[in-house]
Amino acid sequence: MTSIAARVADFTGGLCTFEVDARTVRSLLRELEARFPGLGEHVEQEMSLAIDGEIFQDALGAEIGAESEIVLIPKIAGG
Amino acid sequence: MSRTVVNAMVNGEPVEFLAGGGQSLLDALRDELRLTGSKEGCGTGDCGACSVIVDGRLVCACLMLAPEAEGKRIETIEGLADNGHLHPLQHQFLEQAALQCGFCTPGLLMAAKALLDRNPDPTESEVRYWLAGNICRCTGYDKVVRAVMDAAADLRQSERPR
Amino acid sequence: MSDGNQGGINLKVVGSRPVRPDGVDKVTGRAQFGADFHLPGMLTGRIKRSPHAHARILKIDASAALALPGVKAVVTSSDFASDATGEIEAGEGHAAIQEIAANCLAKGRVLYQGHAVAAVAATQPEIADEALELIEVTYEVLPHVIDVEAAMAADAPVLHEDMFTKGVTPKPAHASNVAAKHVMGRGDVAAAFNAADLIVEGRYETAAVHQGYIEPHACVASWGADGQSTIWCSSQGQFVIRAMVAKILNMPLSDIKVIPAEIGGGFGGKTTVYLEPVALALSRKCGRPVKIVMSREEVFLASGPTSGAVIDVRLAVRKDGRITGAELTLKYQAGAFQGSPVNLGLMTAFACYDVEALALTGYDVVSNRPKVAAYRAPGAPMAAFAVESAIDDLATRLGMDPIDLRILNAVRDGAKTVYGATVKHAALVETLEAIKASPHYQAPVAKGCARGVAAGFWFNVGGESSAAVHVDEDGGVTVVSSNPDIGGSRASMAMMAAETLGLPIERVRCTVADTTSIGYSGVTGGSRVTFATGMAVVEAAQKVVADLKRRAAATWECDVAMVEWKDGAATCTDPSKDVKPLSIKALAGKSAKTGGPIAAEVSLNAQGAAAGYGVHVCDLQIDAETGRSMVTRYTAAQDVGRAIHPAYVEGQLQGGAAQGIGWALNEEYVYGKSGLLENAGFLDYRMPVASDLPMIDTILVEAKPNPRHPYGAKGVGEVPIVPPLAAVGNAVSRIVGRRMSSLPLSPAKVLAAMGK
Amino acid sequence: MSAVDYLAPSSVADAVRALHAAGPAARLMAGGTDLLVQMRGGRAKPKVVIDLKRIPALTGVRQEAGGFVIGAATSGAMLGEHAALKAAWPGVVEAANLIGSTQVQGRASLGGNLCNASPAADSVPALIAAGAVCVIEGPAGVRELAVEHVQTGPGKTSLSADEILVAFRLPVRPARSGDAYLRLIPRTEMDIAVVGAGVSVALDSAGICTAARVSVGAVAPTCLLVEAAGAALVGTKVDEAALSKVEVAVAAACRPISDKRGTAEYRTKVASVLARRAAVIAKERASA
Repeated sequence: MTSIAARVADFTGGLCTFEVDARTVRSLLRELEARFPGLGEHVEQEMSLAIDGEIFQDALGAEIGAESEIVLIPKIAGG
Repeated sequence: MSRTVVNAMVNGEPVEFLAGGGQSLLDALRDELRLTGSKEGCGTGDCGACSVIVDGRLVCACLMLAPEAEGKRIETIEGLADNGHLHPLQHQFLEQAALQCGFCTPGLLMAAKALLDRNPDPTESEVRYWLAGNICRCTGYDKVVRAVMDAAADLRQSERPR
Repeated sequence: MSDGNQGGINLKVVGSRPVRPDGVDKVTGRAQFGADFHLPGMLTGRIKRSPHAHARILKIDASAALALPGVKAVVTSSDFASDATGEIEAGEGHAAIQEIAANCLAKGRVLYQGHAVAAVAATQPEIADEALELIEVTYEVLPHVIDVEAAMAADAPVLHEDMFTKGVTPKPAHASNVAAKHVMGRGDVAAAFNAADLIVEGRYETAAVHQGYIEPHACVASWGADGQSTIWCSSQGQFVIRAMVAKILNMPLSDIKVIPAEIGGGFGGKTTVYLEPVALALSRKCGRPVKIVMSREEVFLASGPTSGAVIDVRLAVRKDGRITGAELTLKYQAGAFQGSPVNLGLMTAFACYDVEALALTGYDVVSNRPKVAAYRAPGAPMAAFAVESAIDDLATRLGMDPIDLRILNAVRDGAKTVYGATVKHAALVETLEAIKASPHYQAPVAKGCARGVAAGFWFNVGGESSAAVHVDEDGGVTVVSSNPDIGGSRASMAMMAAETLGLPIERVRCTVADTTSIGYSGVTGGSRVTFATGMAVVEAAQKVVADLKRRAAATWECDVAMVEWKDGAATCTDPSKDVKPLSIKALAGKSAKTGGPIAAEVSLNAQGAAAGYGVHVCDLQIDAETGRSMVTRYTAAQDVGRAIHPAYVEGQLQGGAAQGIGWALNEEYVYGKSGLLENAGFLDYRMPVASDLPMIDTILVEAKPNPRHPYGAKGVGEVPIVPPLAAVGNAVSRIVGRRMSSLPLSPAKVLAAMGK
Repeated sequence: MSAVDYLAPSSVADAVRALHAAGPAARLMAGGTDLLVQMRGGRAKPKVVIDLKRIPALTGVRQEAGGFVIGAATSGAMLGEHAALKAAWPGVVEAANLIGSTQVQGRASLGGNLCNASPAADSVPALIAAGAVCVIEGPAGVRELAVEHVQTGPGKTSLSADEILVAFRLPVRPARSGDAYLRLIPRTEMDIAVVGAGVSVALDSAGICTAARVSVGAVAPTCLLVEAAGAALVGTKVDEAALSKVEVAVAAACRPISDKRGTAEYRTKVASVLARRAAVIAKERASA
C-alpha cells in the first residue's frame, strides 16, 4: 500500500509504502487504525482509495485481492 | 423616510408605488412591484442583469432612481412574452440552449430586444458590442449571439409583407 | 461534431437537443433565484465586515445598534455552537466545521478584509445599514501577509498560532502559514534528469481569480418556535448547506429544511456556506424570517476565489520528444484558512502524460486573503498552465508540432497515473487527433496572429445521489432530482428518464426537490450530476419499467418474462396471448387496480466516473504598441464519453473556455500595500464581455463512452477550464518571442516583455 | 442609504435655487451613472438629489450659428443618434459613446462625465481637443468657461457649489478639419480608460496643419491640454516627423500614477501612441 498524501506520513512516522493484510476496505481501515492509531479514521473521513487502479470513495464493502496494490489518495471533489 | 408616489406604465399597465428618494428603480421593481425577473448582479451598472427599457431606451434599473420613473414607460422581462406567446428572442434562447444558469438571461433578453427594436439585421460584431454590458459567466456568449442573430432573422421573416 | 461509436445502441432521446423543462421560467423572469423570495414579516439582514487585512477583535459593542428602532437582532460568533466539530464533504475537500464557522463570523481575529464580524436584522434595509454603522468593533491591527511566498517566509506574520505544517517529519517546532506539505511521485527522477538529452524548466505564477457567478449569494432563513426551520437559498447542494448549518448551530438535521432556489451560477463557489448559518442565527434570536443578500463587493471580498499560485516545473526529455521525468513544485494560496486545492494540482498536473519518473511537491499556504473555495476543476488550471507552457517550450526547442509532441507523450488506456488510478476509457489521443484534423488547426495562422494549443485533464467524480421517478395517472412522468440545476441538468435528467422509459421528452418533466422530499445527494460539483444523479434517475426509471412490466404481465396473466418494454409500452411475447400492447398511459390509468401508484426512488453511491480530457487551440493577435491581446479564433475539443444533451455539453466547453481566457488575460485580485483588495467589483475585475470573444467552436469526442454509465456519460463541466490558460499563454508567448510565465497577461506586462 | 429627497426641477433657475437652498447636502444628477454607484458604495451620501433631466435647456442638441449647443444632461445615446453632430465632431461623439455599456449610454451625459471630474473621463479629452466651452449658470448669472479649466483635480471642479453646468458649446467646424478620440482599455468594452487621447486638427488647402489641439486623459490628476503637442503639428503635413514630436510632447506632459488600472510607465508610453494614432485619424477626417 502506498500513500501520496501529506498527513498519512504524520501518522506513519514518515513511512510511505507498507504491506497490509485485508480483504475489504472495512478491514483495511481497521488494520490501519491498529497499526497507526488515528490513520484508519483519517482515511475513512478524508481520503479515497485506488485499488488496483480503480478509485473508490466511501466504499467500505469494496473487495481487496491478496496481491492488490492500494494507494491512499486525497478525496476528489470539484467545482 | 420621505417617500413619493410614483405613477408609471410598466409592461403596458399603469402602476402606482411609493419610492424612497434614494431607492433604485431596480429595488422598486423587485421589492415594491414584486417584479423579480430583473436581477441584481452588481448594483453598479457593470453586469446588465437588471436591464430594462425606459421610454424605448435600454438602461440598468440599478442606475436609475425610482422617482425618476414618474410618467415613464417601462418594459421588463415580465412583459416580453405577449399574452403567453414567447417573443422570438425567448424562443431562440430556448432552442439554442443560450442559457445555463439563467440569471443573466432576463437582462440579456431585454438588451437584445432593444437592439432588434432599432436594428433588425445586426452583424455578429454589432450584437457583441451592443451586449457588452451584459455579463454572462456560463455560456461564453457563443450561443447567446447565435440566438440573437437567429431571432433577428425570425423577426425579419415574420414582418416581411406576404 | 460527433465521432460516432454509439456502441450499437439505438438512442432516441439521448443525443438530441430538446428545450429544457425549466426553460420558459428562465426566459420569462419567473424562475425564483435566491434573492427572489419574500415572506411575511421578513427582515433584512446585513453583515458587518472587517476593514483590516489582519486584526485582533478586542471588543464588539452592539448596544447602540440594538437600541435603534427597527433593529431586531444582532449576532456574532458567540451565537454559533462552540462545540461544533466534525468534517463535512464540500467543495474541493474537507474543512473543519470550526473553520467554516469562523469564516462565516470571525472568532477572535479577522483574517482578511471583508471577514464577517457581526450581523444585524432589521425591519428595513436602510435601518439595517444604519445599524451596521452603530456596531462598534475595536481592533488591534496586526501585520498582514498577502502573497504566497511571502507567507511562507520564516519571518512572516503567522495567521494561526496552532498551525504546524502537516506532512513534515518531525513535526515542526514553530507555527507557520504553511498548512501542509504534500509529496507525491514515483520512479527515479534523478536518473531521468541525468539521462535526459534536454531539460526544460520554468517558473510560473497565476493570480487569485474569482468564480464570477452573476448571482450574489442570497438566502432567507426562518426559525420556527419549535426549532423546525426552513432555509431558501441558491447553492450547489441543499444537503451540504443543511449539514453545515446544522453543525454550526448545533441542530438536528431533521429540524432544517433547505429549499433549493434556482442558482445563478456557482462554478464551485456555492458549495459552502457564508450567509445561511448567520441568517438562521438571526432568525433564531428574533423569531422572524431573515433575508441576507450579498452585494457584489461582498462577493469579491468574502466569498471564495481560487488560489493564486507559484509553480516551478522541470522536464527531462529524450531527443525524440519523449518526456521521461519531471519535477514540479506548487505553492498555492489557501486564503485565510487551510485547504487550497494543491493536492488536486499535484494529481492533475501530469495526468495527460505518460511520464515514468515524477517528483511532485505541493504547499498549502494561508495568508490574509478570503478563504478559497472550489472553482471549476479546482487546482488543475494553474498546474496545467505551468506544465503545458513547458511542453510548448519543448515543442519549440525540438521543432515539433505541439499536437504531435502531446500525442507522443499522451496517456493511453492501461497507463498508471501518479495517484494510483489506471487510465481507462480515455480518449485523449483521439481528442488531440480531433483538434489536429479540425478546420481551425488545418487553417494557416492569420497574418499578425499566433496560435497556441494546450491540453487538460479532470478526474470527474461520482458519489452519493438520489432520484425518483413518478408516473402520473395520465402516463406522464415527473423526475425528482436531488441536485440544483446549474446549467441544464433538468434537461439531461428528463432525457435519460425518457430514453429509459421509451417516452417522448415532452412527457417527462423534472423538478429539484428540497431536503425533505428526496434522499441525500452530494453537491452539484465535480462534474458528477449527469453521471451520478443521472445513474440514479436511470435506475429509478428501470425500476418503474420493471413495475410496469409486472403490471402488464398481471393484466395479461402471463409470465413477466414474456413482457417486453419498448417505446413506452409493454408488449406480450407470449404467442398464446392475443393482446394489444399496453401503453404507459393505459397502465398508469389503471394503477390503482394493479397495486397502487407507480413510482421508484433510488439512492446510490456512484463509483467509476471516467476522467475527461480536453484540448484547446487559440489564435490571437496583439497590438504591438499597446500590448493588448485579442482572441480571434478558438476551438475546444473534449473527450465527453457520450453527450446526453449536446448543446449543453457544448455550452460547458464554451463557458469554461471563456472563463479560462479571462483568467489568462485580465482577471486577478489586486491588493494594495495595506492588504486591502483594490478591485472588488466587476468594473475592475474585468471578466470577458461578449465583444472580447469570438465564437468558440467545439468538438465533442465520443470515441470512448463511459461503460459505467447507462448512456456512456462522462463528466464534462470542469475539463474545459483547464487548457485555456496555457493555450492563450502559448499564443501570446509566440508573438512576444519569449515565454510569458505570469498571469494575467495584461497589456502592460505584454508590452514590457516586448521590450517596448 | 438614509433618507434622500428627490427633486426634479423644470428650469435652470429652479435648479439653482434648489441647489442653493440645500447647500452641500445636495448632489446634482444628470445620467446618474456615477452618482448612483457612489451612493450605493457609501462614497456619496447626499440628502437631496436634484435631477437635471427634466430641464429642457439641459437635454438635447441644438445647432446655433453653425456650431452646436449640447445640453449637459443629454445622454450619449442621443448624441450618437444626432447625424449632424456626429458628422461635424465625430471625435466628441465617439468619445461620449465609449462611456460604459449600451445601458450606460442610455443615461450617461457629457456634463456628468466632466463634473464627476475623473481624470479618466472619456469625453473630456475629446471636448478639450474640440475647443468646447461650458455654459455655467449660478445665482450670479451665466458664464462661459473652456472645458480644460473645469477639472481641478480628481473629483474636483472649478464650479462653485451653487453653479450648474447647463450646456457645452462646440464651435463651428472649420473646413478641412477633423477630430478623433482613442482610448486604451484591457477589454473591448466596459473598462475605465487606462489612457485616452483626443486630437482635433484643421488643414489648409495644401494639407498643411493650421491649428491643432491635443488632449490626454488618465495620465495626470486632470485631463490635460498638451499645447506643445498641438504646436508640433501646426505648419506640418502631420507627417512622421511631426507625429514623433507629438509623442515626445505628450510623454513630457504626462504625470501619471501607478494604480490597479495601469503603471505610470505604461500610461506614458501608451498616451504617446494613442495621441499619434488619433492625430492620424483626425488628419484623415480633415482630408476627407
